[in-house]
Amino acid sequence: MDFQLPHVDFRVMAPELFLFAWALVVITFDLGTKRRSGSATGYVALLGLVITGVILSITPEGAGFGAMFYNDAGSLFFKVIFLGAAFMAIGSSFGIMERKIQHHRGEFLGLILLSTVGMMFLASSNELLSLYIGLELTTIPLFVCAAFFKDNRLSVEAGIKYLIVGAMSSALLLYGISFLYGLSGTTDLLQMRVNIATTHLTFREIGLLPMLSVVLLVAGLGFKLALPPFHQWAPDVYEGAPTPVAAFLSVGSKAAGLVAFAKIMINGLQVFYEDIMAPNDWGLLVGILAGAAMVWGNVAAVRQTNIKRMLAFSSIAQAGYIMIGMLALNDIGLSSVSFYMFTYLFANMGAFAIVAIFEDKTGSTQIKSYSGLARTSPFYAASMSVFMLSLAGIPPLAGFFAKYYVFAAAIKMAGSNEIHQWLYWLVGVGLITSVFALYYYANVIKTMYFTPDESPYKLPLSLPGSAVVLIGLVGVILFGLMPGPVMDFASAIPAAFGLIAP
Amino acid sequence: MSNYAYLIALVPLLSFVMIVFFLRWKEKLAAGWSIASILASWTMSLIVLIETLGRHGEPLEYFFYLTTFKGINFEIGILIDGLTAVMLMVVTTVASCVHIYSLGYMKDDPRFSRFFSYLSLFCFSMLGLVLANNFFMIFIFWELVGLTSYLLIGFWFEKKSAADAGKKAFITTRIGDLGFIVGLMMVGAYAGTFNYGGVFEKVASGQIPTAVLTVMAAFIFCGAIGKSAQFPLHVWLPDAMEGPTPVSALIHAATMVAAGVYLVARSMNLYVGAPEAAMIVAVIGLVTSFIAASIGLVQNDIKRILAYSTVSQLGYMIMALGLYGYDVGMDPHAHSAGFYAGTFHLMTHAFFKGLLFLGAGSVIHAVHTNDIQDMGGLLGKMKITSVTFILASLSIAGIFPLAGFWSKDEIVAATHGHPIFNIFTLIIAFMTAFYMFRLCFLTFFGKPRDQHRYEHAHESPRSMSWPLAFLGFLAVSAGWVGIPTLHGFSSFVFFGEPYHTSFHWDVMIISTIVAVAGIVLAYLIYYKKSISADMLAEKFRPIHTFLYNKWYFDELYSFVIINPILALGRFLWTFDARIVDGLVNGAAWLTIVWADIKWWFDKWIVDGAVNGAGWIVSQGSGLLRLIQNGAVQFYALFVLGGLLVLIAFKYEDVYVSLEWPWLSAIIIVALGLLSLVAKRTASREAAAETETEK
Amino acid sequence: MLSSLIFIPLAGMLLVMMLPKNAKWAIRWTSVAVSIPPLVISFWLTWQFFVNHASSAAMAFVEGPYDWIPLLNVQYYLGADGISIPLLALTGLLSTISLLASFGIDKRVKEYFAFFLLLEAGMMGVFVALDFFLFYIFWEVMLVPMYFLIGVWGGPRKEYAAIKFFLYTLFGSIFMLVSILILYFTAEPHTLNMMELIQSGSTLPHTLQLVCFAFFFIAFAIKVPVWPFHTWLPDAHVEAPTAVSVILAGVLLKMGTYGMLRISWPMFPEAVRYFSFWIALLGVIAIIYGALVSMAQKDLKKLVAYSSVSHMGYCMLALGAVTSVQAITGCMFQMISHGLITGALFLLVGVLYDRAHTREIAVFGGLGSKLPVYSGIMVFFSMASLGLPGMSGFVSEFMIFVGSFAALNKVMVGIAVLGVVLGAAYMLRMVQNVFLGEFNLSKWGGLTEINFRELVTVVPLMVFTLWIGLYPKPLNELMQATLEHLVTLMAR
Amino acid sequence: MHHYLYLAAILFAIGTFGVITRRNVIGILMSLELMFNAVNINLVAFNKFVATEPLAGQLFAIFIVVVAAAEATVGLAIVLLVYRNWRGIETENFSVMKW
Repeated sequence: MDFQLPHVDFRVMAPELFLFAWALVVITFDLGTKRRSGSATGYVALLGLVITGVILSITPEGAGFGAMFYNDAGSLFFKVIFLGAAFMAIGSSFGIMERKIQHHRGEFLGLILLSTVGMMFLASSNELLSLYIGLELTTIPLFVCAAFFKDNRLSVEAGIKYLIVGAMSSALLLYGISFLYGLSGTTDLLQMRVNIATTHLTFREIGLLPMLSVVLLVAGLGFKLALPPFHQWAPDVYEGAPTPVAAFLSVGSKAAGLVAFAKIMINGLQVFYEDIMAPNDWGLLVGILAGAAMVWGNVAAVRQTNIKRMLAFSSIAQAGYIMIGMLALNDIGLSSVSFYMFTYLFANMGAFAIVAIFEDKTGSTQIKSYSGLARTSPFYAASMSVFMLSLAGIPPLAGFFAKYYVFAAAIKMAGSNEIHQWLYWLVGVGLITSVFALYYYANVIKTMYFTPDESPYKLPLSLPGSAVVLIGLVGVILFGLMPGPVMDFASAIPAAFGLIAP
Repeated sequence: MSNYAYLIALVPLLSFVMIVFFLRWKEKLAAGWSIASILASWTMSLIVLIETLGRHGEPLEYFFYLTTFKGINFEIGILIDGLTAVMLMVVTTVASCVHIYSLGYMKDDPRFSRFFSYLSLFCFSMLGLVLANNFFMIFIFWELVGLTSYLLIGFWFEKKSAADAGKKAFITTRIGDLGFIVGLMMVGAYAGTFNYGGVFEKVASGQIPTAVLTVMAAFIFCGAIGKSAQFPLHVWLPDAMEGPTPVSALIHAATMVAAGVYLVARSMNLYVGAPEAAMIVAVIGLVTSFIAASIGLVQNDIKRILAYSTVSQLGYMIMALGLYGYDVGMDPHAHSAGFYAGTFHLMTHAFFKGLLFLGAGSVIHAVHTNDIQDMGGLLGKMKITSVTFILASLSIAGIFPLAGFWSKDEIVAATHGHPIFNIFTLIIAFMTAFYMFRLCFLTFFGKPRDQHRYEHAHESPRSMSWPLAFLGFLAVSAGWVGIPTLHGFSSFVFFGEPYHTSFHWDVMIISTIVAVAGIVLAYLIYYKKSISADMLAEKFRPIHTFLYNKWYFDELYSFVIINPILALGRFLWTFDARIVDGLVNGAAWLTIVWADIKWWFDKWIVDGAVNGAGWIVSQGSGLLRLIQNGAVQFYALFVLGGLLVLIAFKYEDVYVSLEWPWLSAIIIVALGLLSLVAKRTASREAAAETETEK
Repeated sequence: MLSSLIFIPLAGMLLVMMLPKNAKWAIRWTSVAVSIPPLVISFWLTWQFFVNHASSAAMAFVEGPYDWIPLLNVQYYLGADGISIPLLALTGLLSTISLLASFGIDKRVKEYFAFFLLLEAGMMGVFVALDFFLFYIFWEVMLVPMYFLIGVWGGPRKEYAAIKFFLYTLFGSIFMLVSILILYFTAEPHTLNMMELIQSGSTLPHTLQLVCFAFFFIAFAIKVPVWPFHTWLPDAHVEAPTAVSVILAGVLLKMGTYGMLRISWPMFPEAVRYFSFWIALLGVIAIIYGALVSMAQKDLKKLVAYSSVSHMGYCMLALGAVTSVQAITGCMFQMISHGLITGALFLLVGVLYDRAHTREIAVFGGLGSKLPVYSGIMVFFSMASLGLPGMSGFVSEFMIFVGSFAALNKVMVGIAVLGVVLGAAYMLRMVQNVFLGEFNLSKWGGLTEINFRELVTVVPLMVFTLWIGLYPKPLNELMQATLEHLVTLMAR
Repeated sequence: MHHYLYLAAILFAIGTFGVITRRNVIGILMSLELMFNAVNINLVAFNKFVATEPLAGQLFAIFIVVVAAAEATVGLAIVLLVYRNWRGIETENFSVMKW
């Protein structure tokens, strides 16, 4: 057989390769200093992320390794999000590095960096095999990270749960992929789009297989995105895992899942998004999951007393909102999703950073221990309020624009064609549930502000934790007042997915 | 002067402002200023009157637009014709007397200057009402007199009854105003203007359908019902006697309550255009007059008797006006004395009723009680008061040649052609004479029934007695302008088309007989005591009680209207808090309940399954031992269940084309589900057993 | 010029935030000082508008449209016409007054005044925004400071009231958001420019008009609040601190009616005509219902709060009379006069509450003799509230009645007039129980008369109430051209 | 070809069943391996019968084996932690967190 490797262009892959190397450097650095590097390791890791960002900015677009690695506007945008998430996660993990894992700093940081590398590969992949590998490279280090507090039952429990559920979802996804491969005869997603489009009709006659593959893929990806009913791992893992890891999971991992979803479902199976009564349509399926996510997530979050679990359910709900945009396969759908993810990065990472700082100081993750925080730590309380309001979608914060953009995309889609009118209902569900959402977000604010007493805790301002909060704050406000540039940036993404002519 | 007639109203307003802002603490100056302004108004009114006479009653109108709302002009303007001129004179005259009288009456009151400021405000409002040239403006002043009336009735607001009375007066008259507003809305909607002339033109040219006009006129009359205390809104006026007596004299006898009569007279053209409405007016006037007079027969409070008398006399006037509207409306060439009689009686009544109230005030001032049963024999002690009071009583009873005689005769004459009205008018005249002299005899004649009070009684100071004397003069002479052959008053208010009248000898004689009969009966019962009042009361106990309790109107209203409304308010409040709000909170509550259900589900089903499995395993119980579970596996199971549902949902025709291997795969997965069910059962049993163990 | 109305308070907020926490005196006076330029500017603009622009219905003082978020066609576009100009002046006036009235706030002073200034910026923004998106943003921006102001400085049930207010309004706004999106995508070319949408709005298909109208109506109706969406109002009013109640009643409620006049009515003329009877009916229900419930209240503030429901009902009645310029003018008058009168009533209730620490009507009595000035002012505003001629409330109510009577079902309007009597009843009942009757010297002997600062807050409101009541012509002329144009738009 | 698919399906189902019902974490990991192998069979079969040209399917299968190995390694490491913390590797142990 004639087998030919595709052309390799390392320049296109430079950021990933660099970061991969840097991850090893960080581990070695920690080892080299006999684990006495202090917080220097952390700064080294941050530095690596910054450098990667710089390299990223000068990386050309184009194919790096055939279809397996293709750098375009979409992957670029998401890579920024991944780097940002890693940056903020590492920035807020200095506290635990100081106290809890002082002997494993290197591994911890290295694993996060490796996971980031995985995500970046994922974002560039246009082929099922490399996509799968990217996905696994993303998740496997996070299994470890989740269980990183070795003597903490909660953490270990989170790790094992994440592992089992994650592996199972991988299996489901793979099973779906295998059918997809069988149907189209290729693992190249762009090629697959062509193949499926040309032989479309015959698949209806085969019947079961496309349907099965669609359902399995949705289920597998639903795991990554924590869409009900595949969401149950999320609260447990968020609660048990170290807070920065939970933060990274909620943003980075979710963004990775989104990218995978977009790659497979939109790049590969765009033609399956059609008449909702067709057996191989995935639109309504995802729509129902999204609706369930918004309802379930928001309702369940109302009664949470643990802020991490609350944020977990909130992130389930947020995934639902994001999927609304995903379902709008038009010129703004994907860009709205990307923008949403971008704002979510700041708001959620900021919120988790505060949770991490608070946990470091007090050891508590209960919402009620935040009582009276506004008196003792006004900066953190104010920032937390801003994050909560942004998550709830109150203008003029970034979260509002994201929601607006997503809903706008869906309404545009719904208005464009009769068969997509059901999206109106989805938007309706999204809007109504966003009112419920305000209730529990406001509850945090209420706890911090409305009690007359002072909190017994005073959170110190410290680098880089406070800096992370500040970045989040600035991001949420700045991209609320000036969302234009980022939106412009994101508006190139649908073209990259072939949704509109570039 | 007529061109500056607005000054007549503005001078008192200035006085009000001055007193409120600058002269509050200088009582003497405040009172002086107030009196000076009303005297100035009086002088100007006099000049206006003379000028109007000089113009032979040519109406004079000028105005400016307050604002224009697309099609409707809202204007502030002055209209001076005979009616206005007369009313101006009446108001300023009585007001001047009352102002001066108050100097003495209110002497030691802690809010002396405030009282005068209110009086000035009232004069402004009342004069504005009279001067107005359109319905909008008259409504504004209409409400303002209501406000001042409220303030003055409740002047001694520490007294709960006074505060209550003020509130009652305001709200009751507002109910009438409600109709007035509806009437005004109709005027605005159908006539497109509020100007009297404009509206009447529209009416005259037939641009407004008669049915609409009838309703409109009836609604406008509602205003008069409220303000002039006509049935069924008459209940506030007797209560309003809680106010200081000068107030009662000025507002609740002479001027404000006459505003309703004035309004009907002013808008007479409407009623002429809508005779049915005019008939309503007449009937209500008669009914009111009768009811009030009958109640007046048995009351003991001197001011209340006068109040019912006022209501009765106002009913008289309104009836006369209504009859005029009806007669002329039915036959444009009919000769009816109604209009002339109503306005004439309005004038004379203002004088003698004002006098009666001031006299009553003087008496009360002297004996510190309102109850006529505690008085008696005051004639000797209070010369001027007694004489003027008796004069006024004679006047109201209609004894020749006093003022009341002339005007009342015209009213009786106006009922010509309406026998029922005629008879009832005479009955009322009889009752009037009777209760007035019952009052006089009990108060001024006979033996003092309360020696202590009697001894302390004394004639009032000159500031109080002089106005009495002056009004006494008017009570005697004011009617002379209306002596039929002089064509005085009729040509005065009509100018141009005077009502040609002559002496109705028959009417005069009959009414005089009736009046004298009433006086004689009162004399026999209360002076000679040849007929025992108690015996009479005993004999007609049910009627007496009925009348004494004022036909139970207050009780009826509070039972039928006030209490239900208050109850409705309370009910709606509860409704608001429980139901309307409850719905909203219910939605929120449901969310939380939903969250709770989910929690319950997780706790008892998921957790129960887990715990149950653990328990089963630890107990080593047989069959279920093989089937174990941990939470994480439950999650996986949940997923698979979801997956199956998705598949089923997606693919109904999958069932028919299902091949055996797929089937077996599904069966295997289904087995997993089955194990869940088994565990759930087990966990329940386990829970139950744990319960029993405990 | 209009931008400065928004940005001066915002800058002031930052300034206040930079002041040291304990410099209470400085914080208070700084915020008052900051609120004065917008006050002056808004009045100056009103004057300018009166002189130069009152004859035309076009937007004056237009700024923009400048692109803000080009991708979504969001623009920074401000302007004012006869509808917004008087409301701007009202906002400026009430903001300064409320800030002055907030001097009693003694805890967390800095945050309070910062939030207040943010609120002012939001309010100004709503009244000048001509871009839908901008409008929506300002609309929502106000919620946050309001939430804090009620929640932190409120009464005993503040948390409940605050979140209720927040959720309720947000619930309404999401409907507005959907409608905005639908309008955006149905307009060709896609635009969020209100002026263009008003021009093109009437061409929407019937069903879509009805749906969009209904959605907007829910959003605005909750703010007004129209019965039966009013239940947040008593809670919010009662729990909020005095100055916040003033702003709530004086300005926030007006946003609902303003939104209707600015957006729903001209944009969906067909739908408005279709629903006009029902809108007016809701108004009548609110008038009677609010008044009856007021009558049953035992708490002064609740009474005033429910009276707001009743008074805003008049606005809805007028808004139902779409074809009548008089009614719509009356609606504008009512908005302004209600802002003045109810604002003042809340201030006065606050004055009493500061001294007596209770608002229970039944425990007072005879205050008229102890506090003559205070009582006089309170009676003045009570009279204004019940629509006494010579004060602004009368003008507006009369206008509304006359206008809507010609345009609407006559029986319905006739029933609405009952509100006048009921209004008198509950107001007088309050006046009587609080100010008249026996004075309880042992209990209330320590009450002190209204002080100078409080007097300063109330007297301007008295002046305007009287001015509008006695000489409504200038205000009318200010709005006339705009409103006539509005009615022609609605007649399309 | 269908037979391969049927085999894979049953294998996958057995794996799923195992994941659901095994008490022992190691058992669960093994069941997961079964699932992965089912996928491998599928891929190879498709490679043989449908898309013969590039060897993508087979390559994929090899990669899956590798990744699964990595996953299992990490999994076993965590299982070790589980054992350390609970002195047992039964799944019912770790249900500390719920709701």
